Amino acid sequence: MWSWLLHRITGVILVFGLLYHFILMHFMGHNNYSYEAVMARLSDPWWKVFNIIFLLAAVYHGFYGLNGLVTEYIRERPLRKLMRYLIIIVPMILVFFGIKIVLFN
Amino acid sequence: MSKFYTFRIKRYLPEESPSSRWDEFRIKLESMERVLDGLIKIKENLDGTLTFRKSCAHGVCGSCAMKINGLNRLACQTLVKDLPELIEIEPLPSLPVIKDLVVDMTLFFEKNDRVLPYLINDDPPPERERIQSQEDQHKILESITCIMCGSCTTSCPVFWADKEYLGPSALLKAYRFLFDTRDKATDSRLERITGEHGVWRCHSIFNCVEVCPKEIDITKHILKIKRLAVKKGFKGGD
Amino acid sequence: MRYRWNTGSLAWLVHRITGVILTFYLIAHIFVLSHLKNPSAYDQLMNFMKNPILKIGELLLFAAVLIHVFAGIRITLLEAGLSTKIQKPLAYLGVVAVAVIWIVCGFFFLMEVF
Amino acid sequence: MEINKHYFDTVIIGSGLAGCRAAIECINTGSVAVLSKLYPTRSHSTAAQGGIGAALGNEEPDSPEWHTYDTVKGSDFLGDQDAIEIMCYDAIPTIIELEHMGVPFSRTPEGKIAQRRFGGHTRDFGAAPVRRACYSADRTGHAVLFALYEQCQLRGVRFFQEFQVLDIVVENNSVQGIIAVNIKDGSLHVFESKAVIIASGGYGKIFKVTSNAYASTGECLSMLFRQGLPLEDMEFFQFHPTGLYGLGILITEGARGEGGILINGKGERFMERYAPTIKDLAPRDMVSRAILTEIREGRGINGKDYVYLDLRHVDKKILEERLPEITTFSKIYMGIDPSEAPIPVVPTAHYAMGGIPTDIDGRVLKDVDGSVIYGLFAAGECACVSVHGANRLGCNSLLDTVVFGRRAGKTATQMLKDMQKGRVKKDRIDKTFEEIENLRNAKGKESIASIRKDLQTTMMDKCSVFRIEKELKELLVELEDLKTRFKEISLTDRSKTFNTELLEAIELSHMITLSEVVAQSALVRTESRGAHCREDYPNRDDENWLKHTFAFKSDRGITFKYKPVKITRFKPEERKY
Repeated sequence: MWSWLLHRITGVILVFGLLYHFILMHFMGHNNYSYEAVMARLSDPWWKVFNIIFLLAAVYHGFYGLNGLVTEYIRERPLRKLMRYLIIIVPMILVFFGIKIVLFN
Repeated sequence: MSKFYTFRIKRYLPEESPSSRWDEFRIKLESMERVLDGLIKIKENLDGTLTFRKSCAHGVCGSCAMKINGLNRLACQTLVKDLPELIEIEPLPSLPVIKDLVVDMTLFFEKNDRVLPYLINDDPPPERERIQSQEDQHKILESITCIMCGSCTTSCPVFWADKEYLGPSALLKAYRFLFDTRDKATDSRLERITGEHGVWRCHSIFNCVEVCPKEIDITKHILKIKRLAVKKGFKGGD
Repeated sequence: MRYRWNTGSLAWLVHRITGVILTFYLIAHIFVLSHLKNPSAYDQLMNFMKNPILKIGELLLFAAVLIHVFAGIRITLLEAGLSTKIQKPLAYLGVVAVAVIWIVCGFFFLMEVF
Repeated sequence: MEINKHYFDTVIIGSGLAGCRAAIECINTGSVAVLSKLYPTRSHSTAAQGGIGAALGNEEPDSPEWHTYDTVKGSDFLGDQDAIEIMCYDAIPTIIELEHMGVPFSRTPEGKIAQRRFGGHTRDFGAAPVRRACYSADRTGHAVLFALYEQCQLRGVRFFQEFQVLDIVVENNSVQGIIAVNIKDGSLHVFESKAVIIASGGYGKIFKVTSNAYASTGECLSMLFRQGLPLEDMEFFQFHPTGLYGLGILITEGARGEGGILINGKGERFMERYAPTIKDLAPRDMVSRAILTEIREGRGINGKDYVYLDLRHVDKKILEERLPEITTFSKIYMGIDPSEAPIPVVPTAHYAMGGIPTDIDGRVLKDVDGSVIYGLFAAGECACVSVHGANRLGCNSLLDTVVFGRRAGKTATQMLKDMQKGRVKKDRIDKTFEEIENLRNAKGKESIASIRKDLQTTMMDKCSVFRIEKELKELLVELEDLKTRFKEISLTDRSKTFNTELLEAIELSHMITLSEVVAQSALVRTESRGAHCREDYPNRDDENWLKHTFAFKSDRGITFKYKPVKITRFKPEERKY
């Protein structure tokens, strides 16, 4: 139940996160997504927090969805098992890289 | 007023051929006659080997569910006047076909058995009936009209792909007891239906609602189960 | 005959498909960003992204996001207890919202390029 | 030929209310198998709409004594009063028990089981209508059947669904078991057992216009009859007054219980003339006759062969809440919204009062002297206890099934330890196998459909509500002809897998036998009583006919014996409402 509920919660977070992300990165003109602008924003710790939550929510939401597809569509047991591993490992790698950029760039 | 209709029927006669074929029959029917009447006329006059289930013929037993013009319906409750001249009939999707329009419902009923489909209350029964307010009885009123025809579960795209999914019918049955004030097995029942292939696999697709011959809003009931599980802080699988 | 589509099943299908697309995009997105080590590489990418064809691609991606978001809002509202009687109007409303937002935003979006 | 053998302590034929209720009783002491030719929840009990009678007194004062009186009077004094008394007093604990098992009854504002008016149910021995029918909207049978089936599942009853019974083996005065075919693959199965409970339901399909399901063909009755066992009171077949015109689909008496009235072509509420006290809520036999009399005398709607059931004045909320099913039926099948237009109705063949004679504990009788077949039981519509006599009251059919299903089950369990395991002999199996193979390969020139159609039409024309000697005699000649034609049938489906054509052939052969019994019984009873209305003998004749008919098969066709009616409290009187 919790994983399902979290999927919904992350969904709601993403709606707001994406709104912000899109406004900032696509509609506010070039100055907003130049390297310098991005870096400047990232130096603010609140931005780091926002980005990390956004990242985690996106990754969780996406991979929970994929997990559902595996549950529903993949019948062959070995393949299913492999996919299950991938669904745990790939997001972990993504989160690792993601956090690395946010924190250390 | 009578009119000619063409029944295009998907046939499968395992003792004749391992593959299925399409047969066409042209018959005259009154406008108020049902698809079931058409099938019976074909069996009586044109092809005695045509096989389908039937019993009550007025939509209460659930025997004659089949796919008619791309939708699961009861043949006894579908009037030909509401259909085009070409009526295409197939067995219920996604269940093994035994013969012609007869499918093997074993899997469907097994799902039902998994949700503890009976009232459980081990308290010593009172001398008279258990009291239940009209309001509480109304909570299950819609769910008890289910006739288990199988239209809903076999219309569900999730069930088509995932045969382990409980499906709308079994979940509706679970609802019928979860929300019956006389039942005491809420937790064990929730445990049965919140597994990986349980209630969370419902994606509110509403195919089941579209086809239910008893017009039960099945999705509404499943959503209520989800909210109940959340309210109970239920820790079952996902 | 194919099983007949209806509002709910179509909404579910596009929700699914866009979801898968977005998840794979997310993987690519994070992967690419994480390999930008210096400002010049970043700016190079940004300039590359100004290519009109890629801009249109981005616009399509934006459409996928909008579709997924509104389909998700519909499902979440229903799950939160909104009457299932309005599931169809909700879906139509979602279609309208997606279309309006996409066209309006797409206009601003393309202004940047041309 | 491969034979699958099974052993169960008790084998129950039929998974309707009576079968499931009996199974719940029997599972406590031994293994139970329930055979059904449909999936269990498809049994025709599910179509019962209006209610189940019990003098709970939840809505207004009531007593089982009044219930007994009403039932006796409803039966036109042919019901056995000891059995009726048991049923009406047992009704209360039985309904309470059903409620505890989970039946979702409709409720009163205080949360008790709701009750409504029904035909023939009165207070103070006929003074005025009383609310006695416990109901679950207009899906009472469905609600009760599901609850009982669910309890069977909980208790571990084995169901053999889509098994058609071919023979009930009675030898040496005791039951040995049954032979059945698995419809799915055509394989033969032999069930040996200590006890067999027949709960196979009615046989309304012998009539053209009926509320009964396609599956209600009554083959089990005929199987016993062909072995020389009697069938009781077969001339009494109830026609429900309100079947949808042209289709026979049932419109519950509850519709009139909630205030619906019948009107004729002149717009008159004609039941006022036939039953001044309780009007539209008179027993079914009287209402059916009244409707047909109106039609015969040219007062049908526009002179045609139907009348109207008018629900327009009934509160829309009541229609929605208590009669949703019949509202839907009218809309789907007639295109009529009952709150805006009256429903065209006509009597429809509904319920067999007669059947396999049993004692009050469900044991099957082999003769009028009360001797029984060891280990063989019957309950429900297929049985004749007799609590319904010449005419059943509404709401008493569901009650009959659960009360006597339970009693039959109880008696069976009590007797289990003294009973021997049955043995079905090989030659009997061979004979059954041969019969079914012959049918499957039948290459005559007659089609099943045409024989069945002729049978149903002629039964409807000559043996339904009104009967007369001349027509009954003609009918018997026609039945002889149909029997000859049946020997010449041809099947097109020769497969073993789900051969419904073969099943229909088996059913048809039994339907012809039953029709013969019904027609003969109707011919010999030269009086009018309850549902049996002889135009040439319009009066009830207690002097000669206050007795049950037992029909036996003999070399000379059908012979009759008679059994006196048990009269305990209520002496026969003129039946007026």
